Amino acid sequence: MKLVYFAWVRERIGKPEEELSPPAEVRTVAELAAWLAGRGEEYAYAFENPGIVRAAIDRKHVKPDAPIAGAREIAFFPPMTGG
Amino acid sequence: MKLVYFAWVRERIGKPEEELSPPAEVRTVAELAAWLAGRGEEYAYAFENPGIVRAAIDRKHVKPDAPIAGAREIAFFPPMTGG
Amino acid sequence: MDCPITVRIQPGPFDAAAEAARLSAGRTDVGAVVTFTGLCRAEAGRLAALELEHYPGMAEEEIRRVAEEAASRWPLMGVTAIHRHGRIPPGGDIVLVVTASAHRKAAFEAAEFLMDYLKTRAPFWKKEHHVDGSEGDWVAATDADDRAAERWRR
Amino acid sequence: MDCPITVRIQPGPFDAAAEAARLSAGRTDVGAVVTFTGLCRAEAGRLAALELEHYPGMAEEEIRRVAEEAASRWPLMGVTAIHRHGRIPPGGDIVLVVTASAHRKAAFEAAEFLMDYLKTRAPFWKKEHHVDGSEGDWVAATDADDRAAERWRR
Repeated sequence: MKLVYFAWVRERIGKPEEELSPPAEVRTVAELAAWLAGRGEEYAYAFENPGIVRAAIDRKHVKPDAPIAGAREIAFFPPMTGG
Repeated sequence: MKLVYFAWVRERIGKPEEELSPPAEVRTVAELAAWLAGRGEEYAYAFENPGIVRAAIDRKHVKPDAPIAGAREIAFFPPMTGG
Repeated sequence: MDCPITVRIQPGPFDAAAEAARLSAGRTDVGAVVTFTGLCRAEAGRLAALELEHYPGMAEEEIRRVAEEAASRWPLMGVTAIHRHGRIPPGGDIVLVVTASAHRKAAFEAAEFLMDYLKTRAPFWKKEHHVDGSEGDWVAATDADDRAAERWRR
Repeated sequence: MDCPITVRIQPGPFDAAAEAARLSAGRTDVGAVVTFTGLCRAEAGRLAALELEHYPGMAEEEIRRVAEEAASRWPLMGVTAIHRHGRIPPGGDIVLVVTASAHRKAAFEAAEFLMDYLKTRAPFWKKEHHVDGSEGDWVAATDADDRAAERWRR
């Protein structure tokens, strides 16, 4: 699946997007964030406070318990500050 | 003192303004309205429901119990519908 | 806080865009500008025009008092209120209120306050003119407008 | 109710006046138009610019969802929302919301709702650039914005 990152999540991870295939036991957005956090220092830094990072699946806001099965594009980003 | 009338108060009385000298016992806006209502059919019609007619003294909104002593210009008009 | 207040009563149309732009022009502390434009409705094709009568001496003074009260209640960086009088056809502009502030909450609240107070305190009266050429009634004040103004009382 | 919805995400400036005029042009049932413009503040001279990052795929879709919700909650006759991205200097426009309705209450409430939801749901992030040339921090989301959005929940 395609992962995309924005703002300081993007800066901490050091790339705007990547293709990854998480293992089958990673079922929800929260589990995906935890799995990513274990992939290295830069990911651990991005997800050091997992409660604050928001997510979208296929361009729609989702909660941490949302299942990721079938997702084409999952985004992680800080709370929004537009407007 | 100068009396000025607007909207249907003006139409009912039949003139936009006039100079009048009410007797000394007419002390408040409400008493002035009652005195005017006794001046003829057209005034009685304008003040037939005195509770609805609003007043201003020297271009400031006032309540019915406002004293009229010293007023240069007293206005009577319906509730406002601008904006 | 420096809050320039502009109030005008005029028969002709206003330029809402120019008035709004003027409140933030040349300054970098304004973060929010709210513009309200009130227009004449045709009322399902019934109306040929609204005629707005006003109290020439008092109208500008009263609107200025309302604008000054808004500037004292909210941290505004500019207030403009323009009210037309005379005959206005459907689709024509009647009233303009513009508020500028650092943040949107103050700008929104002040603009609503101004409109609610304008409706119930500014000495203007609307008379309807019908498309069949007949003169219609004076528009009646509404309870909804009174209630809207009432919520700002303190 | 016929409520045309226009949503645009763009790097360049917008013409607030033209957008507002478009919502009432050629119709005589609109009685109220509310325009909100959000601008970049200099923050007491500290900022050289704000840089707005956005999620290109999602930003327009999410704002359109918010606009459609506004049109379903209030009797609107038009909604326009335009959000810029990229580097915006102090005094520059960031966001525009325009709402049109027969009456002012709906137009005001819908415009405030749109702004509150845009602030907390539209995928945009602001980064500060300082006048001394240094890159500043990402702007933090505020509790006040969360509370403002919360009041519309039902």
